[in-house]
Amino acid sequence: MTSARYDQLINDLKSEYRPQREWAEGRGAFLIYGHFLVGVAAGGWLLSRYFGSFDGMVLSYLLACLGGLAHLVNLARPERALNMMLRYKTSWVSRGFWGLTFFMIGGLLYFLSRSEFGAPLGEGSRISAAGDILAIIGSLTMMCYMGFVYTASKGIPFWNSTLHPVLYIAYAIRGGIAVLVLTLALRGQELGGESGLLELWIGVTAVVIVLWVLEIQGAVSSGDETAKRSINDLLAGRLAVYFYGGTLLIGLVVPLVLTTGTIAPLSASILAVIGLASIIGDFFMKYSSIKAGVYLPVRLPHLHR
Amino acid sequence: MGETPAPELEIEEDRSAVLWYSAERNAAEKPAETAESENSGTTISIDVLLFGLLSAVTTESPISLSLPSTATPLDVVAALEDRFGADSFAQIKDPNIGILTCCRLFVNGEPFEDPYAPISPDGLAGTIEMIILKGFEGG
Amino acid sequence: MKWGMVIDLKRCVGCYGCQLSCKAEHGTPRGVFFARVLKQEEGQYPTVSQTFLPVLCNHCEDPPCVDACPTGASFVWEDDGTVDIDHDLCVGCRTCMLACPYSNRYFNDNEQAYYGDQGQTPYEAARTSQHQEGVVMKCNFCRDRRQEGKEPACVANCPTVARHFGDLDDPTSNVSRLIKERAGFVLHPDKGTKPNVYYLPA
Amino acid sequence: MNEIKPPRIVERAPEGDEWIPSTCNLCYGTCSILVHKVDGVAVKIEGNPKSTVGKGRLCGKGVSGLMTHYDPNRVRVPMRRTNPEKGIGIDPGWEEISWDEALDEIAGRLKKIRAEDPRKLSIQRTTTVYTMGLPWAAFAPGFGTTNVSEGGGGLHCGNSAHQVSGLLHASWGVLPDFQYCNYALYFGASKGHAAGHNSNSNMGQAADARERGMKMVVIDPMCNFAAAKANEWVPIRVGTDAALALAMCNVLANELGTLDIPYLKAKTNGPYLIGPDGTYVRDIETNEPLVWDTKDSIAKPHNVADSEDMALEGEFEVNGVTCQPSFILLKEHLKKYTPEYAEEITTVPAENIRRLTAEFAKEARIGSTIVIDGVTLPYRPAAAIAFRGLQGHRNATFNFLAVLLLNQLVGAADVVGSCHGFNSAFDGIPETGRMGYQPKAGPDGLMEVGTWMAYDPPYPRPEPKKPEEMGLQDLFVMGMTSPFFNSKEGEELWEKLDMPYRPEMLINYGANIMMSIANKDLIAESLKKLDFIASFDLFMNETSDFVDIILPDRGYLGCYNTRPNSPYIFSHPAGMGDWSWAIQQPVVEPEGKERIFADVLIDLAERADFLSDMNAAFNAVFDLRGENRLQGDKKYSYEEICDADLKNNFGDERGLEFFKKEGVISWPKTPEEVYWRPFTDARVPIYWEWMPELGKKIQAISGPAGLDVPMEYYSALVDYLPCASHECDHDNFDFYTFYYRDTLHTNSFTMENAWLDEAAQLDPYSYNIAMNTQSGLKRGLEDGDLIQLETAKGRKVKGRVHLTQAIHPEGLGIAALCGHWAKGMPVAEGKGIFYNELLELDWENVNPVNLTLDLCSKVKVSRVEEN
Repeated sequence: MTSARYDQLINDLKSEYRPQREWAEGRGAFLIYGHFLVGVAAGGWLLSRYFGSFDGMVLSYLLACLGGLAHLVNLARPERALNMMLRYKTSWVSRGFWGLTFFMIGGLLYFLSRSEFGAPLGEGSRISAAGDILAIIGSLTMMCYMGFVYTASKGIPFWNSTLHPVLYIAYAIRGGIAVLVLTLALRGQELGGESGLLELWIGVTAVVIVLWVLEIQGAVSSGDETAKRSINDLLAGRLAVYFYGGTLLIGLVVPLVLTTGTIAPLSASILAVIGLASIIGDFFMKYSSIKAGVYLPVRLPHLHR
Repeated sequence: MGETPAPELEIEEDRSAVLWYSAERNAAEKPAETAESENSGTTISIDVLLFGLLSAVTTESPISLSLPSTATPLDVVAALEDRFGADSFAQIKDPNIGILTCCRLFVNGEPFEDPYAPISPDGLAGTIEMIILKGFEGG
Repeated sequence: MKWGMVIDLKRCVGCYGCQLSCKAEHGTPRGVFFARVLKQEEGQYPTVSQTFLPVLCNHCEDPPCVDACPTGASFVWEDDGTVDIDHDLCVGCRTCMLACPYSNRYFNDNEQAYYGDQGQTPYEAARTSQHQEGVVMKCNFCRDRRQEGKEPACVANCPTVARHFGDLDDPTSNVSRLIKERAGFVLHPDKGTKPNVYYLPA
Repeated sequence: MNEIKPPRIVERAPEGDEWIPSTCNLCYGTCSILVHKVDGVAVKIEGNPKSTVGKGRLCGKGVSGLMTHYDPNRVRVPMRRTNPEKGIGIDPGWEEISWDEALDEIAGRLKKIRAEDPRKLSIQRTTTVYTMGLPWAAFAPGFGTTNVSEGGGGLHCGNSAHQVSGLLHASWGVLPDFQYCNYALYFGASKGHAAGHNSNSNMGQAADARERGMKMVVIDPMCNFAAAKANEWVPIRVGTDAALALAMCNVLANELGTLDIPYLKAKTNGPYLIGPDGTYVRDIETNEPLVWDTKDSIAKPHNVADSEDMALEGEFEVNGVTCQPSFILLKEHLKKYTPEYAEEITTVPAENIRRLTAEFAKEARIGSTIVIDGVTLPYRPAAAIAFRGLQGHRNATFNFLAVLLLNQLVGAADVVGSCHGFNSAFDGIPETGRMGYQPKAGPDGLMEVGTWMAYDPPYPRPEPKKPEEMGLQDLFVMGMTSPFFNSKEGEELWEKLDMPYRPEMLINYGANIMMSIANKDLIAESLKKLDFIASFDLFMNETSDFVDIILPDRGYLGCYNTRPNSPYIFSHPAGMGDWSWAIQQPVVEPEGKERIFADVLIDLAERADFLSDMNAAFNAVFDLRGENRLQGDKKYSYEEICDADLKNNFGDERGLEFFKKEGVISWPKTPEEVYWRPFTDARVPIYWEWMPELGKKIQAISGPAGLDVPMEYYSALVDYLPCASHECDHDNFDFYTFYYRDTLHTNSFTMENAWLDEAAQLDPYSYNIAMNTQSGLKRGLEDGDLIQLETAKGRKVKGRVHLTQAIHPEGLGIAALCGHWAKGMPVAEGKGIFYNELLELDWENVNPVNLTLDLCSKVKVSRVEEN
């Protein structure tokens, strides 16, 4: 008679450290997919635009559409989604919504204006330029807003470190590179030396690793038991599988090894694998750190550890 | 009186003692009224109605008795036992209390508590109702 | 005008009167608690103490939940400083639940009947059914009761008179006086939300 | 969103919006309530501010009543069982029948039994709706049976607490006088912190006292409820409180010597002279107990000599025997209870015992007085109280007496700030003076109660005789609710004492007998022997498996009760303040075919031809006078009887209609009512002289029938006697279990209330077994593990362990009475632990004096592997 989720809530409320399930389970999982896809899309669009890979931009735009859809599924009342535009002055989620909106419109205008099938607007027209700018503003917003959403969640100490926004930006860039590498691979092109993409990827990955280590070290040393509990869940608890398997193995070890070219020459298929693995790694990085969120227990001040 | 109390518990002056003794003294002043009924010798007719478990003794209702005017509830029970059998009322009799308090007695609709007091000092005829109200404790 | 509450932990005996009179007042569905009672243990046997800690929305002065809300569904009433939700605006994104350091916001997506598939009781048909589903819910210091001139349900019902409700802006009010006299404190002061529910030491 | 079935369409006349005054009955605290009814549906229950019972506020249970009232699992129609085979979990095969069919069958059986012997009918009632069940007090005597009992309530709840409170404080229980008390010693009681009599009103008074600075010292195996709020928690080994209390009495009497001599002389039987055989030395003419008059140095009857001159010590020659005042015997007797001895038994360190006693003695301020509303009264702002937790052991009577003795030694009895009986004296209803009562001196000058819950007060005691009651209370004359209804020994004794009848039929009113007494198999056996069981119930519970006809009850929101808080010694706030008189009235229409049970009883009396007897019983129970008396065999509705009762007490203009609107009327108490002891010339027994003789008389009858009375329980001087659990020393049987009343639940039926169940699931203790953290870790247990408890007799229960520092290392604390297995209560099923499964119901586990059941057991703990 009692729904399983209700029983789970009761057990959570009884336990000292209550895992956040709002953005993790049920429709909440789509929030994670949404943040992942939108993050990769933002990085993908910017890097594809920078490296002039039209395919990358298309792929990024598709990913952004999927991300938007995922966000809608996460909403319990999606029919009111437009309300989310209202509080951009204070709400990072609202700013993210605007970011996605700009990007979708900008991207659309951009594609319409220069698509091969000869739309009347033609390249270089004001519409295309407007689209391009809007898309860039949108993807920059999407890239930057996401970390702040977590920092603003005062109920989850693990997310409140100031490094979170930078980390999310780094994710986005890494995702972007991976999208580029993936699109090149899909085109069957060899990676020319000049692109330096792989080196860039390794660099960004290094940044991500450093940020991660800093964040974990920061949380552990902060003495905040709740943040430590999240890390415990992440590294030794319920999310260890996703962290070690998804983030480290697939997201780091596999692509890094492949980039050295020792296993196999950097053929298109290897590039595809690197790109894909990196993206999957990013997904599990976000998935495990979001699910590792634990609510700050409500305690008497002198009992708060 | 036993060991002297510990120093700091010295009772300067026991103001409550007089209060503990007061009730006893007030009771001593009031003469115990033992009203003597003047018109002994006349008899009164009493109708007894038995209810509940007691009604098992007889189907006759009311049971009319004529007793001396000084008759007490115990006399009524004795008269009933003469009529219906020696221990037909054993369940409500008790050497300490006379009649068990769970056997409620009503004389002309008024509850009658004292098993040893005359039922109708003014010698009027009366109806007595008797019923056993059993224990309802708990909680 | 800024409504606030003072809860005397010396008086509270953990009878759950607040949690349940609130539920009876608003017909909150399963798993939604505008008010709750926590029990906190401290010390090692045999020097042990246990505190009954009733909690509810603190109606913070700088509410992170209102800032985080993308739609403006979470807002602060200008007239009395209480934090409320406009359920017609809420999209159910649940950001506010993660923003609240006191986790006093609950998502209404459980079954709307306490007896599950046996259906709603007449009481729930009258009260619980008034709530929208797929939205976040929270305590609003019993705005409807206050408009009828009554105290919030949990305050009016507390058998040990441990809960006091008043205007924190008025230094002469009962709540302001108690906070000064009995060194009232708040939970998680470090979170900087300026909560308006104070506790008096046990 | 899964599809929600619409509620059953019950035509409700749109009656708008009104608040109806009535009384809560989710426990027997009977707080006054206001029920908000909108368009025929009750939508809120709040306290009634006009009444002193609750003062407009309710505990968690009170405000949750609607979820019990509207629970879809409520029994809504009369039903008859079709499957003759009865057993735990065996489906009775219920079929709906009409009220007429049900009543005809029941009345037919009643008629047959009444013709043979009406005592073949026994009646079992729940204590939860105690005062609401008043019509049973007329039905049973009208029918003619004396076999009436509370389902487990009395047996577990307070047999000894009530008896000893009656003897020493003329009331049903004791409390600190919260308004003035400065130092309260709680032994195994929560008073003002969890559940029980007046729990809601007490919570407010206790909180006021705490804030005023009253120091609370709580002696309890667990630091929950009262101990959580205490200034000092004194953890103690389960069931050993008497040893601690007697050690404290010893320190008071023999080490500190801080005694209220005038009190002991005037208000106790301390001065009575005791001969070599341990009995009173009596005056030859008047047969009154003699005392030694120190002024005239001669023995005199107690009612002749002045208390001031009475000796409390010394040895005298009277009537040719050497004798001593009983107080000195007690004082010497206490010497063996040294704090060091008590530390051994209770694990409470000796220096704590001495410190606590010195604090208690100092705070008692012996000798001081105070003026309340212009009346000068003794002032003893220290109280030692106890209740269910303390007396739930085989040594129940002495456990309770030992604690109350502490008050007697310092004169802290029913005066300002002291240990109080609840409302032991009452001047009566203004204008009519009705219902008033006053404790007074009885035989030998010992105190009789002013009023009592039933009609056999604790003093004077009837003589033990060959029993004719199933519970054998006419043999065990200090017993109340009795185990012999359901225990094997009971049957054997009926046989050997050739009881003139055997129980054949049971009518039950709401009691869940299967869960409220002892292990379920034993109770099932006793129920299966009965030919026929009819039961008024809210839900089909564990007992329903054995019932033949179930009748739906309206419940407390659909019933009349003209005396919810009466008698005042049971469920009315104590201490200064107001008297309140509230009523209970139907608030909403029934959801099905439920009827007011009182009217059903009147129907049954009519169909079984004892209506005139029942009317006479109503007249007696309600003490109706003049034209309010019910006439002959006229059939009245219970509404009419309620009107008569109210007019009888309050006058013709204040009948039922007046109270239906007004709800409650209040008037102030007087200091003489609240602090009645100095004004009452009566003594209380601190030396129980009658006990050895009483024990022998009972043994004379029960011994030959195979039941020996252990004489150490019938001694004149109070002693610590261990429970069976203290003597069980098999290895790895190393935990004592005890149960307590949860603030969220009442007995065994509120676990079905969905709101209360939800709150209880969130509570760390309610549905768990509390175990000391270190004790648990030592056994490799973790918080939340599923464990099994097993007694030496092989009784087993399972439950989740909650490791906590807030409990004695040898204690296992369980909230009772959970652990349902009945399908008719789906919300309650499987929640919490069925504690009573651990209990035996036999002579070794019953207090031989008051028949209280020993509730602690020694168990072996093991983890249950879960895949």
